[in-house]
Amino acid sequence: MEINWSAVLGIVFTPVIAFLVGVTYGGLTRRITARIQNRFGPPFYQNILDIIKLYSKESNINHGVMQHLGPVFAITASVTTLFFIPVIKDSPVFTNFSFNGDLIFLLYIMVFGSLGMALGAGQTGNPNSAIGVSRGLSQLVGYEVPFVMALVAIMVQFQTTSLNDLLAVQDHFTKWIIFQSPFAFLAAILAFLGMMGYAPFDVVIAPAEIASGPPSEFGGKYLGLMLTSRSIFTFAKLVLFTDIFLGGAHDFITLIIKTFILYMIPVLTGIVFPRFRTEQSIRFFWSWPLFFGILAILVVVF
Amino acid sequence: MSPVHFIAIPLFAAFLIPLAGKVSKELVKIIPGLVLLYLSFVSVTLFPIGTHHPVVEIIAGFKPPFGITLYYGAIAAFLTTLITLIGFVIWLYSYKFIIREPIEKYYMLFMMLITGSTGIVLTGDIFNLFVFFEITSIAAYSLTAFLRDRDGAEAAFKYLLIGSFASTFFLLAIAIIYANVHTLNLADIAVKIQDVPVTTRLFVLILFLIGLGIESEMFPLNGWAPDAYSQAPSPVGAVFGGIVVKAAVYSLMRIIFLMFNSHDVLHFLLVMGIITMLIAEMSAMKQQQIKRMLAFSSIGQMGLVIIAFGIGTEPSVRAAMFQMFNHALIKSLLFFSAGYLVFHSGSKKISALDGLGHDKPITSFFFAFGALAIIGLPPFSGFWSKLYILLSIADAGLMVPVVLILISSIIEAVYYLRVVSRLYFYKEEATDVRRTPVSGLIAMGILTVVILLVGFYPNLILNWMTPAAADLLNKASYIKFGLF
Amino acid sequence: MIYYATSILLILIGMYAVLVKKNLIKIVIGLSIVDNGIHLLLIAIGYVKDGTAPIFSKPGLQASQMVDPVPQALVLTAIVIGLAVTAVALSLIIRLYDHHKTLNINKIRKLKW
Amino acid sequence: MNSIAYILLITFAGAGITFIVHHLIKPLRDIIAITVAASGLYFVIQSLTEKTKIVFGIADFNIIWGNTPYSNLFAVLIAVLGFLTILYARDFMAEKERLGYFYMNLLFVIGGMYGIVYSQDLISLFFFWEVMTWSSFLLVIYCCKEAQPIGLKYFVFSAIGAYSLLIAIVMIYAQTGNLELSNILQNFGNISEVNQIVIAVLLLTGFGVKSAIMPLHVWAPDSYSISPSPFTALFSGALSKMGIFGIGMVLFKFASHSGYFSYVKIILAWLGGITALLATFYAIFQTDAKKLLAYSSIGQLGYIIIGLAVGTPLSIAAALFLVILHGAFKAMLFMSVGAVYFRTGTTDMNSVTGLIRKMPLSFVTMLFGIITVSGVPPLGGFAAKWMLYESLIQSKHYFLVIVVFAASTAAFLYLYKLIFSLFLGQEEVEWSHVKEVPLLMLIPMLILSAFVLVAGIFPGLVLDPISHAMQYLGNYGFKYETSVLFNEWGNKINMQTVINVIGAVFLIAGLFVTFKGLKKTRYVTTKDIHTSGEIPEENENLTYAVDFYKPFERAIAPALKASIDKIYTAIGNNLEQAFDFLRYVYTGNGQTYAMYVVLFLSLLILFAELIFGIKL
Amino acid sequence: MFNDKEASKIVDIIKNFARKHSLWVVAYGTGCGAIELPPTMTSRYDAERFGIRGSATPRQADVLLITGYLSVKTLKRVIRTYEQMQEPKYVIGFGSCTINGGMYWDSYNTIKALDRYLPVDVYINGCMPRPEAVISGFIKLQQLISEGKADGAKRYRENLEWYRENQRKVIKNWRMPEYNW
Repeated sequence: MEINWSAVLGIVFTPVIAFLVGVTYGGLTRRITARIQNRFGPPFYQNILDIIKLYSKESNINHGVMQHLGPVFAITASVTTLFFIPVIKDSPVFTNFSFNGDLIFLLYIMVFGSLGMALGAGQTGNPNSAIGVSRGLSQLVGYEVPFVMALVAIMVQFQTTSLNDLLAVQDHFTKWIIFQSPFAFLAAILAFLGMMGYAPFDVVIAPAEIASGPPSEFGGKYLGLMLTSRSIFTFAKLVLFTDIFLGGAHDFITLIIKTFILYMIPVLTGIVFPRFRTEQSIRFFWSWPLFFGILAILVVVF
Repeated sequence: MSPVHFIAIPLFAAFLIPLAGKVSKELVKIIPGLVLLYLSFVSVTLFPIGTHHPVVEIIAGFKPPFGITLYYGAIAAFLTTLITLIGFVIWLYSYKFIIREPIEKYYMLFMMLITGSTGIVLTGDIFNLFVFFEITSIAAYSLTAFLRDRDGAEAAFKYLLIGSFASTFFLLAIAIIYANVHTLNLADIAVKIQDVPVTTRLFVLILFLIGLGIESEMFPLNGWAPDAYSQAPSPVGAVFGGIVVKAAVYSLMRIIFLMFNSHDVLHFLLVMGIITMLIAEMSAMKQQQIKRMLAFSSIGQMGLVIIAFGIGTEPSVRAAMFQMFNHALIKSLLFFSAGYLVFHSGSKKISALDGLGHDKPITSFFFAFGALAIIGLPPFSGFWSKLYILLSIADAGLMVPVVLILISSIIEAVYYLRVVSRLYFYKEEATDVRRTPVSGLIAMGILTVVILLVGFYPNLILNWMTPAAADLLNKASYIKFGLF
Repeated sequence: MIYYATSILLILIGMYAVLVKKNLIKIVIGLSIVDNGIHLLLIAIGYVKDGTAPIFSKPGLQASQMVDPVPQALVLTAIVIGLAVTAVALSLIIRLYDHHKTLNINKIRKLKW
Repeated sequence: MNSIAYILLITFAGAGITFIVHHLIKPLRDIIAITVAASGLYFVIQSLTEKTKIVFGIADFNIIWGNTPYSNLFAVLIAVLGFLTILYARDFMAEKERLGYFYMNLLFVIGGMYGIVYSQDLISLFFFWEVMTWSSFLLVIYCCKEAQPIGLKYFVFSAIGAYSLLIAIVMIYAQTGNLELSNILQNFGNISEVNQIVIAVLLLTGFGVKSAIMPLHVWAPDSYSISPSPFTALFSGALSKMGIFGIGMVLFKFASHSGYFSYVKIILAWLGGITALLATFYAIFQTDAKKLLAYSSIGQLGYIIIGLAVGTPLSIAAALFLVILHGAFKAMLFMSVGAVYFRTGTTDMNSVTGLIRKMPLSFVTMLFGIITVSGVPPLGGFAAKWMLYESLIQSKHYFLVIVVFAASTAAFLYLYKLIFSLFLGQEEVEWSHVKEVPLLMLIPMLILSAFVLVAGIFPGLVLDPISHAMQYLGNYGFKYETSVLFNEWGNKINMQTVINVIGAVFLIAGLFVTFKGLKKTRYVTTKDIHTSGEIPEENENLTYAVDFYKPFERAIAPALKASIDKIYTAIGNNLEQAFDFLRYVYTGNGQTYAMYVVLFLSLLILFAELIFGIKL
Repeated sequence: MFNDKEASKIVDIIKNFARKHSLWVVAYGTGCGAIELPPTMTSRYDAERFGIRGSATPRQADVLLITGYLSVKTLKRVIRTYEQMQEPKYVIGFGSCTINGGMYWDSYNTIKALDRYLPVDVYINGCMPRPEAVISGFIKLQQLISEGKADGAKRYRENLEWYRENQRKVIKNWRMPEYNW
């Protein structure tokens, strides 16, 4: 059997790179937050240290097999999502499996992890976890709707559901979908705020309120795996948005720049906003983002 | 063997019974059974003959149109068979059910009812029809009051009051007809009435509609029916529903098809049938007493039959006959089982039936079975007749009656199933150990088997229904055979 | 003609009694009157002015001169039936009076609705 | 004799025999019931290769039974679910009363469903439809006093449905003079267009009741939740599909001639969408597990109806795929909830909690079930959802797809609540006695779980018979491979790759997390949680289950206020009042009755011209 | 190439480095000392630059910060919180009260020496200690960690009976759940 080494390379390295980039972004977020709050802030590699520390915890507890598998579900979802997104445009190494799936698949695999985590959190028996899950799922219903509207608008406009086809369409920066379909972008980016879980939509983990919500019984290697997964997932989502709206990237530098700019939107929003209650955030997602979504579809249809 | 047996033998038995009563009570009970068994035998033997070719029996030697004739055609064959068979089953049921004295009077009146009903079906003479009507009616009044209680007498009096009206109008109609055509033979009248002035004919028609409409429970002439059904002993309720009303409807339709066969009349019947059915079903919905509920249901079913007759096409008439057959069977089954349920629960109220399904599994089963059958669910026989009625109505191009019939079916389902629910699911423990007598169970069992059999193999009955319907609709052949 | 008029009048009087009078006995009487009215009507139908009995009692008698015998036969039967009905009715009234201690038809309505 | 005759004969005769045997030799009863169901399954499989037709006359009609690829699809569903249900019922019902009644009606239901799918004429279709209806009604009211009004509601709605079917049948008969399916299909175009639409709408209403489309769904939640669990599995899994069966026939075999029909289809699709969305919302706020699943069923049937109504090859494939799949996963879920009920005696989600370690296999079944329902890869639900979305987008139902997507996202909420409340969460002392259910109950659940897994990886295996069925329905040209699905724009998804990637990553991560510090990883009870240092009492209730989705409820509160159920109840009550009023016509006064007679006489005489057309 | 011993040494160094710079604190605000934490964490002193951050639950935490005196009642909670933490875990006694009872030295229901009940790694003295002192305490802990001397958890496990005995002495209604150590 002939082995496609460049593909193997991609499979091995994509998650690693995604992890590193994601975790660095996480560190930078903390630092930027600190600077805005007139603090010095931790070093940018602080999150890597945190994760290493969590993995190096000597004792771990779980409340049963679902809690044990919860973070595994999460990281499976993140890595699978990543594998089905073309990270670098036209690169034989970083295309991975992106020709075997499409946007609908990505939509679903993205919630796979949250559901797995929710199951794990459920088994801990901690009421805070359950409250967190309840809030998270409610909010999910909120932001998925405008997000899907945006995607539907795009899919209809370009008559494809494949991410690679969308990338092929945006061969010049004037043809980026952000310009071709601005309303879809608006709807999607507002949904993206919810998806990232930063303030004002951080009611799920709400540390001072429900003791960090779903992960409140997770510690040690479980928490480590969760944070790893979160880093990868953040990067995967950023790449997805870049691919859809910003025309993807031919090389790493562009990718980093584009993703970083995208990433700053929720981060900077998060720093200056207080927290929405669950129903407020659902209502928010069903007001302006929904409006933009409908507008996007109407623009496409007529 | 001749059709005269159908009238003569029960009449003879009716007078024999009081005498037999002097000898032995058992004899009183057995004689009607033997008579009905014999009549059933006769009807089954005569059935193919009558269906094939009408038998016209001349009484007392006078030739028609002067003498009284008996016309034993396909439909008469069918109805006599139905009456005798149902009568036999009712006797079987009564055998242990009627334990109150005076038993001989009960059986005497019962025999009179059979006489009257078969007479109505068989006779070819309009005044003779009136006489048989009166025989039936008087027997029915008396049977209604048979239990000698307060309500029975009341019901019987109302029945009598309205029934007298019916006979009055009927007699008036006969008088007017006779004044105009000077004949009493139905076939002869059918020929000659064409020459009578339209206004007179119409007046006669209205009088017939009222007179016979009362007996066939047409709204708003059916005020007597719920009371009489519910206060008479249960087998008598079955007799009313299964025999008397059928005979009345038959005579109404015979007269209308013979003398007044016009679309307007049929449409009027159609509308009246619908009104009757709807009002009866709606009234049944909230009844407190089970037998009263059955009475209203009976009226509703007769409404359905009248609707089908009102369409007036051959398929619809056939469907109406089929429905009459099924209704006779199923309603008898329901009255039988309800009779024992009421007897066991000690109250006529539906609410007293809670949990009887556990005490009296078989009787309750028969009731549930009958309930499912009368709603018209397959695989019971009621399904086919309802289906045929609907198909024939639609064939005539009408859709509104179809919808209304189905709505009333839903209402019917609601009130029947409520009772069934109560029987089985409202109370869990068994309390009573009294048994339903075997003869009653056999009677119900026979009906059940026939209902199922017809349900699975409707051709059994349907094949005989086609000539019957043709017979009823074919005026020419009636005249031809009735007058030689 | 007078027979017809009288018979119809009788029927109407009887109807009135049945529909308006509250006493059960009176109602039954009303029914009887209606019956009699109809009987009279039937006889009137068969009546031939100056007719004879429908028997060929003397030679040369034409059938058209006889009264019609059929209505008479009918009336006989009807009278018998009417009698029977009246008898049943009266016996029922006795029973009703035993139970209700009244003959007012408005008060005898335990069975309703 | 051929297989179809055997199937119907054995099932119906078996029902009667089971009932009789119950009263004679109790232990034989279960064996006979299982044998009957198994032989039904055997003959259904036999019949797959045959193409047979039985014709015989009943009454004036030709009764025709035969199998088509379309009916085969449903027959297999019925046979498998019927068999598994009876297998499951063996232990579940062991302690119950009136088992003869139960098994007889269960087999009647199964037989009725066989009859429906094998009927090639409308008379036997209606015949079996009614048989199925009343036998299922008898099963709904089986349990207790509380079930009676619910059963009545079920029956009334079923009757409305059945009778609108009947009206349609009667109309067809009046128009074409024939009730054989093949004949009708040929002559249907000759009927006037208005009548075509009316007939189609009536048929859709009739079938729609069983498949619980929105304004006709109100019977479903209560009936599903009150009926005994083994039957509920069949009820939701197979019986509701009979409506779908009929809707498919109507949409593609009957009324494809008329131009107006596209409007009916659009309305139907939107009704399906609204059904899906609202049923999902209602499901979220249920506290009874079976009721939740009942609403979930309604929602899922909404998807199927959308798929059928949209009518592109891919959407029909999605709908039929969902039919099979919904049969499997809803049966799994009901069986799993039934297992909980079997051991705890309640399905109240507020009181049962933390059963995962006591009933692990039931938990796995439910986990597979909810993953399938939610449509998350890699199980079968995803393939169905994928096809549905793609087809909706490509057939330009943009807003419908949003509604559907919102519904299926909201479905996560109730699915999570279901599994969380019953199996996850605090392990309360109250349920410490609970054990796993007996083997005979587990087998059906595990078989179905295996099936949804296979259907997820190799959807092509299920799509093979579906494509045959679709050819029968007159739809060609939809492309698939064993594990690759294509949409109409040529995009594809390779389920094999998906499962490989997910499996590999899951395995690596799982192994890592398991073997990393294996010795120092320990299990602690669910009482040992972070409670700010407080020490919970042994019987202290730490479960968060009541008002689980209060925030969400607050967010969508306005949408929940209107309840169709209440409207129906009001209509029903008012009608009953009106009926009650009518019976006051019967005053009880004999004189009044006499007055009626005379008045009626006068009226007839007065209006003789109006009535009889002749002036008096 | 490295041999096993050297490899594990390097791994240890990395581990300790990470542990040292990532101290997640569960602060048990038992006494007045809790008021000193907000300034420590926020922009004036900004403890986060040393990798110190608050954690919501003991499951995620590394450091148990006992800010002030402990009454018998709170001791029970503190013990439970401590035992729910994952190893390696550290305890910082904050203020004089944790050392010797401080101003509550003669109170009947206050724990005098925390070290008898939980293995304290670092004491920060003062009443109250300023944020500077707190940070210096943390830095001391970091030093101990990098030297591998912060082995409070190990001590606790090894001398569990002794600690339990002491704990039971003051906690009269001992209804603690048994942990499967």
